[in-house]
Amino acid sequence: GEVEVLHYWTSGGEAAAVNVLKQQMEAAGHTWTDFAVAGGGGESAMTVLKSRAVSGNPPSAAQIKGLDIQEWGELGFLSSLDDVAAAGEWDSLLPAVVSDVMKYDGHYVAVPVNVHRVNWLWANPEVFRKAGAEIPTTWEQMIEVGPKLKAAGIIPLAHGGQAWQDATTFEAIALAEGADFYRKAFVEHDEATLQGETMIKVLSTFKQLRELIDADSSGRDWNVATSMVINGQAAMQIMGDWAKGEFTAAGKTPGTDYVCMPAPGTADMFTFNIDSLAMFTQSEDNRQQAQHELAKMVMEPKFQETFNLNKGSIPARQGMDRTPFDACALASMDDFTQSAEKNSLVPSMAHGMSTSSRVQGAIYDVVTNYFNSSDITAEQAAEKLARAVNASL
Amino acid sequence: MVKPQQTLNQQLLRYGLYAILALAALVYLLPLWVMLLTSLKDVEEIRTGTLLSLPASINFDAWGKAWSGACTGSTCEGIAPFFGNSFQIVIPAVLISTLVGSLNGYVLSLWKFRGSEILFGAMLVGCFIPFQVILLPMARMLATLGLANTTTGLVAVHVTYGIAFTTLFFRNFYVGLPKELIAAARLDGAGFFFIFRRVVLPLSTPIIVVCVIWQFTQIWNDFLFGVVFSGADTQPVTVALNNLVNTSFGGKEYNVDMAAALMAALPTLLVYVLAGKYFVRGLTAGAVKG
Amino acid sequence: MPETGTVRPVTLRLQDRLAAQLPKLVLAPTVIVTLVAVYGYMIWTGLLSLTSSRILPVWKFIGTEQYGKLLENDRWGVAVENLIIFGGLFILICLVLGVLMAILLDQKIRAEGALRTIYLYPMAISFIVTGTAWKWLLNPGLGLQKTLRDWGFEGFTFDWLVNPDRVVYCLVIAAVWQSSGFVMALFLAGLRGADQEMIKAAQLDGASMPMIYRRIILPSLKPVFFSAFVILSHIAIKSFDLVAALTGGGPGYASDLPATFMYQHAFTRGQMGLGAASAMLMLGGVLAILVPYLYSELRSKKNG
Amino acid sequence: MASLTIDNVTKAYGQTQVLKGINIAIEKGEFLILVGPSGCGKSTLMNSIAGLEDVSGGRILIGDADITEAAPKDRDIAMVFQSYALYPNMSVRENIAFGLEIRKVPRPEREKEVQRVASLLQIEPLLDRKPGQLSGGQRQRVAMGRALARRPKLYLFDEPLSNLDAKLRVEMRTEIKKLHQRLGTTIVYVTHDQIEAMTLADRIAVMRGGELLQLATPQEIYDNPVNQFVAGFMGSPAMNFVPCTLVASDTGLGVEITDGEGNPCWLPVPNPERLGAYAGKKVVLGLRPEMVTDPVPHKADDAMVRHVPMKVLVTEPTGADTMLVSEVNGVEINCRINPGYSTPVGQVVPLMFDMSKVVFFDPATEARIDRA
Amino acid sequence: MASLTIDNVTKAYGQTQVLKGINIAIEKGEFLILVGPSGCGKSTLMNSIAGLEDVSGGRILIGDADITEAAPKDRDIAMVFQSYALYPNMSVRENIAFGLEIRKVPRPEREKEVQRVASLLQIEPLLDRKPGQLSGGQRQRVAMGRALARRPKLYLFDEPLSNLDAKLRVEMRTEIKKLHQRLGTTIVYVTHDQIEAMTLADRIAVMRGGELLQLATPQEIYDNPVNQFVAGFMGSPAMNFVPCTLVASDTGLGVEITDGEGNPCWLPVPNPERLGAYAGKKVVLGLRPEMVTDPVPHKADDAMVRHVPMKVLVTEPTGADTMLVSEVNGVEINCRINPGYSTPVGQVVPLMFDMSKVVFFDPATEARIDRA
Ligand SMILES: Nc1ncnc2c1ncn2[C@@H]1O[C@H](COP(=O)(O)OP(=O)(O)OP(=O)(O)O)[C@@H](O)[C@H]1O
Ligand SMILES: Nc1ncnc2c1ncn2[C@@H]1O[C@H](COP(=O)(O)OP(=O)(O)OP(=O)(O)O)[C@@H](O)[C@H]1O
Ligand SMILES: [Mg+2]
Ligand SMILES: [Mg+2]
Repeated sequence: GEVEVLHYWTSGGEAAAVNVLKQQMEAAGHTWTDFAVAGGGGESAMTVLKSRAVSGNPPSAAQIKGLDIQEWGELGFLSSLDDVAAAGEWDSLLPAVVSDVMKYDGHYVAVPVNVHRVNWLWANPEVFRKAGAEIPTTWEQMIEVGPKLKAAGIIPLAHGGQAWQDATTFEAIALAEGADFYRKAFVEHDEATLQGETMIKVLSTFKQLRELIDADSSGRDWNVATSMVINGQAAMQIMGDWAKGEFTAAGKTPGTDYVCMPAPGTADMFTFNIDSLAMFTQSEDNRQQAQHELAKMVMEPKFQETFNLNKGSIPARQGMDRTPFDACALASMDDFTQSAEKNSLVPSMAHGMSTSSRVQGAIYDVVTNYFNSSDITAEQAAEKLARAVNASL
Repeated sequence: MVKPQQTLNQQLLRYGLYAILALAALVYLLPLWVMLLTSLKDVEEIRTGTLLSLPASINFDAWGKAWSGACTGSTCEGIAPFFGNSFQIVIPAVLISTLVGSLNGYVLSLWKFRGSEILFGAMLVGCFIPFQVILLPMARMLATLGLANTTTGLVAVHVTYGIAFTTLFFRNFYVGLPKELIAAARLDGAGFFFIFRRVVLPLSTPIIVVCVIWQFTQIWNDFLFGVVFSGADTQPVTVALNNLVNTSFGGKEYNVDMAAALMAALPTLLVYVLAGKYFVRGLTAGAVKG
Repeated sequence: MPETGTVRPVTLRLQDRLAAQLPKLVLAPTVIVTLVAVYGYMIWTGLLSLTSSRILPVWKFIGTEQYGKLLENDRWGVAVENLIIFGGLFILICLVLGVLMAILLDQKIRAEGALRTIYLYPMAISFIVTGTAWKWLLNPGLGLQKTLRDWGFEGFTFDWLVNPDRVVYCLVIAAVWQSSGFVMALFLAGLRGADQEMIKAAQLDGASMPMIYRRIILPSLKPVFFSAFVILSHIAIKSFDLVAALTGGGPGYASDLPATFMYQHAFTRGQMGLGAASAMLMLGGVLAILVPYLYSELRSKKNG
Repeated sequence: MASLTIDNVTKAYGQTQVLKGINIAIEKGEFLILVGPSGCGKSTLMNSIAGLEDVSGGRILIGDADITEAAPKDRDIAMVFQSYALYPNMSVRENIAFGLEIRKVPRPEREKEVQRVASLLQIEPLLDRKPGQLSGGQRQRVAMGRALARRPKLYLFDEPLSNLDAKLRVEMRTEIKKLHQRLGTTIVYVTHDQIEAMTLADRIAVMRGGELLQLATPQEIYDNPVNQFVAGFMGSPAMNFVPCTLVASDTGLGVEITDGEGNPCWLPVPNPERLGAYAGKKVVLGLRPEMVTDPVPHKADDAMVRHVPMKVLVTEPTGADTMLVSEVNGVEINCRINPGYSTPVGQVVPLMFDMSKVVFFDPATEARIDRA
Repeated sequence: MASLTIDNVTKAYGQTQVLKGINIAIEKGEFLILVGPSGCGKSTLMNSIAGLEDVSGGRILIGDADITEAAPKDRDIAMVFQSYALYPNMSVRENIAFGLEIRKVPRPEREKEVQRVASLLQIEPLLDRKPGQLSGGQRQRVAMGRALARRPKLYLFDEPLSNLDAKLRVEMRTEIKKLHQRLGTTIVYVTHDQIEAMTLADRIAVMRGGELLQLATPQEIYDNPVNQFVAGFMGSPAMNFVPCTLVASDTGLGVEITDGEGNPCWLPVPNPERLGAYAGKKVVLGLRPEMVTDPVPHKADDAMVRHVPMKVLVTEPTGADTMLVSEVNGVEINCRINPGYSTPVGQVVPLMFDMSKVVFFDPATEARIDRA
């Protein structure tokens, strides 16, 4: 049968990985119809998906993440993969945090493709050497090291002034206050936590980071910020593991040319961001068959490996061969398992894992506005945050 | 504009005029220049160099890649395969919307009837409807009509939302035509369509040009409708371009982006150049006295 | 010519009656399509705005709650304010520039074709990409400011793109750059239709060329102004690509416009009800301004 | 050809009443000339007949068929527009052939017809020009050509010769007359040219301010106008209007004027029996310029002729005649003098008043008072 | 006011030579009337004077200043366009005031001037209308108004009265004459109206096919045309041209014609001494209609007058006169007859030939052969 896959994996590496899947499917006698729509974390792809759904013609599979899977499930569009999951023993292959996201109402409706770690700090050690400074491991250190780097003519923190990048940084600071605090604020949306003292502290730390960022950051793409680190213009960047692709593309090796470390204060914690394919109910039998075949193949080690090697992330499937992966990825894998044990594995708010896109958007608005305007205090921002989250629940 | 003058003053004025026009042209060209330069550099040079610096060596790799190598999904065939789709959409859509618009404009200016003015006003509201709000109902409508994910469906959508504009252009051009022309033709025995074809259309050259420029550009460059209403195999070139440019992971290849954008714009530019010839003067000269 | 003989009272045959209705018939398809695809969908959106729809339309009506939320939303306020500034400046500047360039190009310019294409070309290139070019140009650390400083103008500062209070003017700059060429073309077509005899009469009346344009030709191009105004309003209202590509709405959400607000809420953030409400408010606001203008414009045509 | 009935037609533009109930019945094959001051509604009436303007009230019939609501193209009418209304994008040839083409006349015939019309209008060398490249008179001839190429039931000509030179105008006038005689088509024709009106018309309709004042043969209108307006309107130079008093003398009813030497002078009245009621009252005497001329001996004995010494105020030679301006009862009057008659300005010369065709009007209502 | 010199001006549209070297010197304050057949280049000449068309060759001077290259606005000329060229988006008032506004005339003065001109042209009630809402004649008057509101060095009028009714035309003509007398502005004026030409002009320029044929006073042109074209062009109805042979008889040189009864008839010639060379040759006799009339007794003894029996072919009453068509030497001739004279069609009646002002042309070259 035919599978039509709506996704936004369009970069060269991603495309190559998707191609593996495509070839496998075709080898299995199915046809693969590729529907790729790039843009802004899948904004356009989601628009397409919605119109396709409304017109009663959804694709077989679509790249949907996090809580949105629940929303689609609630609307009754997704089909159960329990058969495939049972056959493939997904429950044992996937950590509970991951499989929870893939299930709606207890049934598997989506397959995970990878796990990104968001709370990474990327640094250029050469620059630190020159400035005579140490790579910070807490936010306090980070703020202290700023003037030193600046004095050496280096931008301490490379940042792109876009809402999601602001939020990525913000959630890293929040995470440093502990996984519980993080969960209470961003998963449970506890009002008291959202406007409490700790949140105010997080917000002020966040605001202090502005001093470390150059004036021109507004609107800058994340990869431009990364290249500032690569070419020594800037010292550090807080960004998910996809930033590694930029370093690799520039021919840099981890450990020597750049270092990947957990974001300050989050050493044994892990904010995850899982990409997944949700499966839409198909009317034709052979299409459904193909769909199940697809779900099965996504979980196969071969795809998981290729895809994640290309993307810089780690496989969602546990117990894979570690040899092809680089140091950063290996560190990520270790932290993933450890943090899961320590209960410090948390879903990324900035990447739509912890909450619905409504709440996420509300948080974005407050955070980015606070970060960019000079006339809001941390207290006001905390209050706004609580109000906005409440309003959008 | 009526006669070229020879005096010194006039000469100076003319040089001034050319200077202003040239300056304006430079300002308009600046972004193009940046794009062109970028498309000729390699990724490394873009990362390290400055914006306006000339490329170390001219290098058309990016153009080649954009044309036939860049990935826009699981396939890496550049934007070339998508041009066909775009043409399939844009040509009929432009023709139909221009034709319908000119007929509508003709009715609304030269064959007014009671309430036609109100109809026109009501039609114009269509110009202000945000396209985002019609995506879902339109998707449903197309599915009902069996046009979902087809080029025909896209043509229909573009025509639907282009008509308000084309009607506006033509109507506002035709209100300037002398009414006597229509009167004379009606007495000569010509019917509605005959007058349109033989008397009115030949006087419409400049506005047809404007209308075609507008519609061609709008439809060719449309992304929203193109992405939402097309199928996997009917995507227009803007969707491909978007997939190239808006890739959020992995190294960004600005040179390829720029080259692709420039290539995608070529058909539109060609239309501008070709259509420009028909900005003719004095179509109604000698028609009436008064 | 033979006498037509039998005298028949001219009762209208079916065919004649059809012919008499022809103008209406020609208009009919457009009217139907407009009714469905504009008004029908508008009503649909209106209804949607009264529901609690999230990622997809769900017909659970909750009254005007979404409107209440919208009016409380700071970001919406910023977006509306931006639209007013952006729309006003953009339309005004485009009209002025378009008219000026059209007039200058109409002076029997040698390179008219080339210049015309240069002024028009920005329309041809998708803003998805030109947005990037403009982003670089306007970025103080990369573009004009840096270049000029490198050239020795140390004091030169042009940092509107990163200044929340100024960023909306950057939108204006890029939008004007993109659209003024088309306005120019629209006016050029109008100028080419101007009655030459009338211009001669004005020359004899002693009017200088600027005067003739101001008092004689441009007033006779009122319908063209009308077209241009509608087009520009349309572009201003739907300036979505522009914001997305140039500023992404930032810094913060300082350069948000209703179109981006609506799209984001309806399609990205799963708040379709709120998005629909914002669309309705936006449409209402636009019509409140435009309807009186349309009315006066169309009325004045009647006795023209 | 067909008869045309205009039945109580009214037309208003907003508040402006332009036609106020026009009634004209035109016979089959009749040549009707419409005259009237500028702005009186002639073109509007023509447009209404052609169906280019909706009438506000009344009916229009061609033959017996009510065409008030018919589309212009179904009325089978050809019209020359006052404003020409040429198709600017078509050559002269195409302009002329357009109406034929619509009627599906085969190309060779069309071409022949175009040639015929073009040679008649003397525009053969211009056939391939566009209207914008023609002179005013040439454009007007093309406008004529467009109508003449067709054979409609009814021709409407709205000042079709106004921009032609006198010579051409005479030739064209003759051609139109010939056309009318040959085809017998009904024609309605607007002109301001007195000679055209007098020589072409079967009947003349005089309009003023949207009303029809008089509809009669040219001679009737000239000799027997219904009121002072019609009298003054037809004839060039216009009729002189002299205020005077009707006095009864021993020889019968007459009017008294003051001559160029200040002496009173009595002039006879042609139809005293009709004026009885006005004896002793103030009236307006209508006197055409040709009724006051240089004395000719052979009329000296006519009972209706008087020689009166008159003062020469101005003389204006116009070629065939000389116009002489003199004064009677305080108003200037135009007299038509043979150029050979010596009339030095400022002198008093004897002029001959031929009273046989004078007319009289009521000074207040301006109505004719001596009409049969 | 200023003199105007047109010095060997030529103008071509592509291959078409429209003006072929025109030379006219117009005195300060002169009233020049330009006449000529349709398409002869009158409007083109006007446009060239105004600077609206580039001339292909030659010079134009106002006073002593060469203005060939000057911009129209610097020439200080007001013009009435044949095609009106009103500003469609301005009201009548604004149309008229525009030229004044540009000259920075203060508003109250402007308003006064508009009122003055409007009342002169009888368009006061129309001041707030747009040109599109006017009748043809009303538009033409607005076009006039636009020129008359100004006080330029030179007025150019291109058939300014062609669409007005006779009465209004006479009034307007008088107003123009008064204006000219009062202001003394130089005026160039195109008209096809013979009366207008004869009564307004200081001098008349007759053009044909882009060439100037004769430039002289009206009387001179009428009485003493340089060639057959000019003779035939001026005068309405046109001069009759009768081919005949100059014969010498005992009483002197004369021409022989065949009368209505078929008998030969000898008519005298006014200036035999100038025609000596043509004795016995074929010539064309130019005979204006008013030279052939009903016999009047007081001229019976004139040496230059002959009574000839003529056959009446057609009669056309035109009001003041009746035109009678008869035949001489195989050509139809128009005669101007007193309406009272009985001329039944088909009969032979005696008509009076007044030969004192006849003119002669060479049949081949059409040139005058008896000019002083
Ligand atoms: N653009 C043009 N191209 C070619 N020939 C032209 C053009 N304009 C005018 N002509 C010709 O030039 C000649 C003179 O035109 P002009 O308008 O001066 O005539 P006119 O004497 O004013 O005639 P009328 O009395 O009919 O107005 C005409 O024969 C006309 O056909
Ligand atoms: N659109 C209009 N709105 C108002 N009044 C109008 C309109 N069109 C014409 N009129 C008026 O109607 C009257 C009749 O116009 P029409 O054109 O019939 O006059 P006309 O007799 O043809 O005059 P002319 O001899 O000047 O051509 C005029 O007084 C004119 O001002
Ligand atoms: Mg008229
Ligand atoms: Mg002319």
